[in-house]
Amino acid sequence: MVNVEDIKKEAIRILKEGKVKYIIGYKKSTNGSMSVPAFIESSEDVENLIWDPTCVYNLTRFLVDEKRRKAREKNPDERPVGIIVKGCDSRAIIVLLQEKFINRDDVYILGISCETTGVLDEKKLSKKLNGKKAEKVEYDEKNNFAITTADGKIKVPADEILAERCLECRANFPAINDVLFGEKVERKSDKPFESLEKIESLSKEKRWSFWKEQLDKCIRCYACRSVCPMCYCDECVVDTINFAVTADTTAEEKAQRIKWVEKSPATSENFVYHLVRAIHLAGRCIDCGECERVCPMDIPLRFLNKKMEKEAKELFDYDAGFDPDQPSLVSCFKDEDPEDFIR
Amino acid sequence: MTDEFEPRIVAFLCKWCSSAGSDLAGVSRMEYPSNVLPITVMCSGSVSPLYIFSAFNKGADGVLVSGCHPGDCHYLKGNYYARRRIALVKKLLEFIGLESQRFQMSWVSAAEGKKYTQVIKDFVKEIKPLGPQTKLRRNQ
Amino acid sequence: MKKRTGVFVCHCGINIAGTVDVKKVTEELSKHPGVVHSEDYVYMCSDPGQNLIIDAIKEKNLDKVIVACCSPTLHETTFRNTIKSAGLNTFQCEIANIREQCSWVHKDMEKATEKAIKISKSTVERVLRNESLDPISIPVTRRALVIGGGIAGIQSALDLANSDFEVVLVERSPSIGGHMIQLSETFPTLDCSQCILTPKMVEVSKHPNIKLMTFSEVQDISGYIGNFKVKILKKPTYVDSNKCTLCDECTKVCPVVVPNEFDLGLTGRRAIYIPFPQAIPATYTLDINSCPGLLPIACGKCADVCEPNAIDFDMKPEIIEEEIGAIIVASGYDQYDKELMAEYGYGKYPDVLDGLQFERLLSASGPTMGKILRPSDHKEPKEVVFIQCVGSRDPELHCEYCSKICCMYTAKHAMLYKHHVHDGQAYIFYIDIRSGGKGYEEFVQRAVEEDGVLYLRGKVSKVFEDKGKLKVWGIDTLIGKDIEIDADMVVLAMATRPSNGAEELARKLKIALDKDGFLAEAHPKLRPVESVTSGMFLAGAAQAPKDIPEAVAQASGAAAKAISILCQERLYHAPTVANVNINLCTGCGMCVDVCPYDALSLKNGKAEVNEVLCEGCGTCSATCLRAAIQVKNITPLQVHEMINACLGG
Amino acid sequence: MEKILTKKSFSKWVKKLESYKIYAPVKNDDLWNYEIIDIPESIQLDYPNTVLSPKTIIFPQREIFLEFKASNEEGLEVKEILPEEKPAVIFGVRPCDAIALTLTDNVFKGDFEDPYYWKRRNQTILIGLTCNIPPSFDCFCLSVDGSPHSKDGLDILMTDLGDKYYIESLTKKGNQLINLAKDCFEEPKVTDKKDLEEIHANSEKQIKRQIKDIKKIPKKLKGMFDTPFWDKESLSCIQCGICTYLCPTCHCFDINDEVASSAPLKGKRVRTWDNCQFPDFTMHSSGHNPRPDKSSRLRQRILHKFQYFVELYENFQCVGCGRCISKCPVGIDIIEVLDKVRDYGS
Repeated sequence: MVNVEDIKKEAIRILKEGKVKYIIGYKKSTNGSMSVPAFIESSEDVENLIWDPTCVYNLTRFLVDEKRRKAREKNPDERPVGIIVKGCDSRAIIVLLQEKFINRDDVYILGISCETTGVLDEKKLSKKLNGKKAEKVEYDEKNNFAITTADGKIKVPADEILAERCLECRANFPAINDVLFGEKVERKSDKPFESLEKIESLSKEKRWSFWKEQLDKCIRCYACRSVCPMCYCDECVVDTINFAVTADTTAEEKAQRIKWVEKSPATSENFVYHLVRAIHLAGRCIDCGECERVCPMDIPLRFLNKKMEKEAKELFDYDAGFDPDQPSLVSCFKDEDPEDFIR
Repeated sequence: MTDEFEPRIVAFLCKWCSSAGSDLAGVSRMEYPSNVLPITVMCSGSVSPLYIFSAFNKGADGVLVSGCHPGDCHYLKGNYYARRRIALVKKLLEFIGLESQRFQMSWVSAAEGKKYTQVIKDFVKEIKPLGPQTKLRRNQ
Repeated sequence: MKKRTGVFVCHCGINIAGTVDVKKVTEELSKHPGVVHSEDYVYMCSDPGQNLIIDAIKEKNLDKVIVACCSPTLHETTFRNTIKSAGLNTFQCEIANIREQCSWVHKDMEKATEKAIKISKSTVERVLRNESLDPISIPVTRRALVIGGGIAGIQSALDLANSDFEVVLVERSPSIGGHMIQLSETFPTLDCSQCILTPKMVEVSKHPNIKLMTFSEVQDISGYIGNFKVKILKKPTYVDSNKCTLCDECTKVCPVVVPNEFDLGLTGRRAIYIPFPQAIPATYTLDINSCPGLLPIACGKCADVCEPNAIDFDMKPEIIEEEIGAIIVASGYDQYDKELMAEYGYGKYPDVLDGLQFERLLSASGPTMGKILRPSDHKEPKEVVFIQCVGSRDPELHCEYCSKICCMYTAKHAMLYKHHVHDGQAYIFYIDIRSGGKGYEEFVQRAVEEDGVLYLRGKVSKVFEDKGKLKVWGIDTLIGKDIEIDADMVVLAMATRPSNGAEELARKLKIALDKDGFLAEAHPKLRPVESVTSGMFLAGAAQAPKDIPEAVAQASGAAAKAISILCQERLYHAPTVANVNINLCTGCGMCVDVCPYDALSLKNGKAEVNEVLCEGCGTCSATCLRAAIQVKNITPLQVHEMINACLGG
Repeated sequence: MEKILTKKSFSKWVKKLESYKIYAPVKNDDLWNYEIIDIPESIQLDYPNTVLSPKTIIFPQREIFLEFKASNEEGLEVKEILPEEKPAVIFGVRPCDAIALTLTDNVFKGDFEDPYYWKRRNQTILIGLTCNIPPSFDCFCLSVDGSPHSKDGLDILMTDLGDKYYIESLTKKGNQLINLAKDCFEEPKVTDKKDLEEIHANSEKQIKRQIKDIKKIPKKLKGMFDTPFWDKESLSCIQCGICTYLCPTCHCFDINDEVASSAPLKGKRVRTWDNCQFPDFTMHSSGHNPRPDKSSRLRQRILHKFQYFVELYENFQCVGCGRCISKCPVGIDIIEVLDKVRDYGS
């Protein structure tokens, strides 16, 4: 079990030594048990750092902000950013490296091994407590979570409230790190795509009505896109206007903006948006589950990406986020790639 | 016009093989249904998933991507990348419940006018019973 | 600025007008936004037709044109030149293919017309967004590279050299001459192969414009048409050809004997050897693979006896870089692997030979000095069975294609056999006899009538040894009877296949192979000597099985094609190439990975296009997640609008 | 008018309202949202807060303004599309969401009256439900001039007394609804009245979260436009649209022409919600963006709600429903932000 004090010690060290400009980690939220992202700039603030089952966020998303900020600055601080990552999050860093979006020395990675457990699913938690508010959630021995509510402390087997992705985890410790907390223990997940089956097993029409019902809920708040570390394009297919405009962009060029998707939250438009997102994340999504977690309408977006992850694995034996030097899924091929679907 | 449903199929044909193949079908006066609207692109490898989604979104009842046989690509390997990309798109569309017959890929060489004709005939035959594609179609 | 597009619809006589209501198309298109002029004419490609276009451009000052007619592969150039003569940029003309892809394949007038309208509209949508572009101009290095020193390569090299262009001729074996130099006599005229080839070989070696590099291989090629950079690996022969006097003392002392490639193993040679007496260059080569060893020198006898000290054990491989404008690939053929032909006992029984071995037996310079003797016991074979299509025309087990030359050389073999062994009998098992070609059919008839060669239509199922004879089991499908022949010798017309290493070579050159592994031509009919990569041409059996006259003809054709490049000051490259929006590019490098031509690279974090290398395939644009790279004049926007138009949007 | 409605007779009452479109909170999976109700019995009023407020009914995310198509004669044929003529009743409106609508009214009236908004607004009757217990941990209505039993903007306020509802009709519209089914209602007894007051008083005590001295905030904000405060506060913001799309008072919109076909020209002009947290919200076609980064966008959200709006309409543009807090993907807590604002520099 990882002890947060060890993390704090290292945090203080690298801040004191000026190894990093700041550290992205987790702190307690002001409205309940869940953690929130913390940006620790001085060794004094380190005390706020926490590590518990509520540290669900994939903080690598903030490396995208950091890069943009740096780009705007006249003479930026070139020191790396310290960042706390779980196994899944580390795969995101690997993809960002693979896509040369960041350099290895832009980040100082404080890796945390989830060992045999993981982080919780907020919705499962509140179900478990039927409406009661958790004040604190802690790791407990034997893969239990210790939950403190107004009326005392209870122990819950982790598996009952673990996030889906943790139950299907394929990277329980950071494949890449500068310092590792916790053990590199095996975490067997023989069925990494089990949750998909309940949709795949449906008939074609059932699948359609499932997705229609789900995606009709979409209010296009783009939280799924905004929270995704891989959605770092300057212009997204759903954006109606050019962002990459400079002084010398002609009106002609601006007129070239293609309206692939209408702003209206209609079935067809929502589908195109989410299909494009899924296909753009194929071979890049590392299943941090953030898109699904943040969706205010509870759309099970993870399935779309999970499906692509599964196909990449089964059709092309491709795993995202384990090797920064491999080419991207769609920028390589094998002669023996399946083509039974081709006439 | 007959009242029978006439599907609208957008076919992305690579310039060097499939488009040439369809030309050959023409030269050989092989008849096939007029439901296919050909868009000639340089290479099947240049067909972005966006084109496919967009075609369905704009009301296509079927979409065909056709390129050179493996090894025959005028650009050496464009069709291999296409094969991978299209496989993923196909799986995704099937996953969300679109009829798999509505999106197909074929290898048609410059010499295969007959095959092109057959591909189109089969395609039309297979999607007629499905009726119009409304799932991804923008309702205007 | 408002776009002014002109639409010109061609009747093509009744080819289009027969099934497409041309008037309706014209009228519908006239309503399309951006279209200010729309008319039809019976033959747009005719002079009056083209004049209509020119006049309309002038009167209505059109800035864009579409012609709805036949396939762009036919008249795109015509009409682009038409509008050019009217002062427009050639890229402001697009072709709507309403013949091959519409009128010729549909019967229902109404539907065909509807489709023609949509095709034309989508073409308008495309041309509306076409950029005016000028061809990219590139300089030309006026030197050629010929790969392969067989008859095809030799012919190409001589044609080029005699047209006063420098040629680098690369041959991987120690001497040029290829397979032709191994042949005895050539059909249908039966003139001696060596007698007609060696003069050419000598001419090559003496030609001031030809830089001959034998025992060398192309290692790497970069660059593009007119400007290739070629790395050639010159393997060490350990013999200084300038010093060597061909005294042949070295071979006498060499302790090693290995099978002689030139005689296909019918004889042996030493580790230091000259492939054949008339070899060009005339020098010896030390075969390092069979030599006892140089590091440390294990034997060194050859050096000891070499008067002129021509032998240099310290010779090292060299990499020689050449700048080249055009490349001719004449990498030739090899015979089908005998291992794959076990049923005929080839490789098992010494008296089962392949075609080339038999050529050597027939050859005056061959192992038997032109006498037909069995390798096993040097007796004269009285019954010889020739089997055609060994490995050819056998899609199930072997090669699907016809090796083309076997019918003729087998007839020749049988005939020449009879000329040597008058009391002998030659049988030929065949499937069909393909004797198309000048004087070929007569030649075959001669074999049958004058030399009594026995043609048996059918396949041989098995050849096996039985009481010192080679039993040949076959079937004559004409009389439908099983046939059994006790033969003294069996000659297999092995299938012709691409030469070893052709595939690797093709990879280095970035040219395509066809399904059988032969080098693929750019167009089966109209561009038979061009490869798919501009600036590279094909000659000889590397492209498909060929006999000598065909190989020579293609070689000269390839040379002419190469000359058409080399004779120019500058070349022009299609400007419809990829184009990067650096504002959107995040430098992920996926486009670089997929580019088949290495035309893309990352320059300080952004993708950069080498416009000369780019062929405009657009794979990069489909791969790019940021829509940061697109091919000029077939941009995503254009496709988007075309889709719209096609779907009545 | 004040009445008592037993829970048994509730659905009887609703049945009487068949001439109206009936909306009520409906649960899908674990998500509550307002939907059109066909079976009166299916209405449940014991629900936590809905994800989206009734704003979505009065001010839908997508509204077709007009249809246009090229006509035979030169020019365009334009057809205005107004919301359908059909009175509606929304049950179970949270008092805060009702207040939100009164705030939004300010925006859509004035020099220009938005016909689409008002058509719906005027034909919709709002029946509120007292929050006996707060529907969310993050409720703070008391801090922003609201209350769990506020009557502002409602036509009827219902309060759950256990086996019956206490009905307070506040407008003519409200009375009409009750008169449609007089026999369903009883006169309240004195005890009922007492229970009501108790529950109302108690409901206020249940509200745990609050912003102290909120009155100081507008003035304070005036001086904070150009401070680094916003950079720090927005560090974790991911610039999604949740806070604003879910906010019952946010009302920004965009107007687009959705072209179905360019030849012949045909399409619709539609209004959709827009969102000040999106980068393209303030993007100029010149490429200049006056709010270039997330800190300026977070600042805009806070300033608009707690300074500009106050200056214009003497009200906070916030009703304390707590949606933006509960649903923020990164736990940005507007209460915490405002606390910091209040204490900034002191």
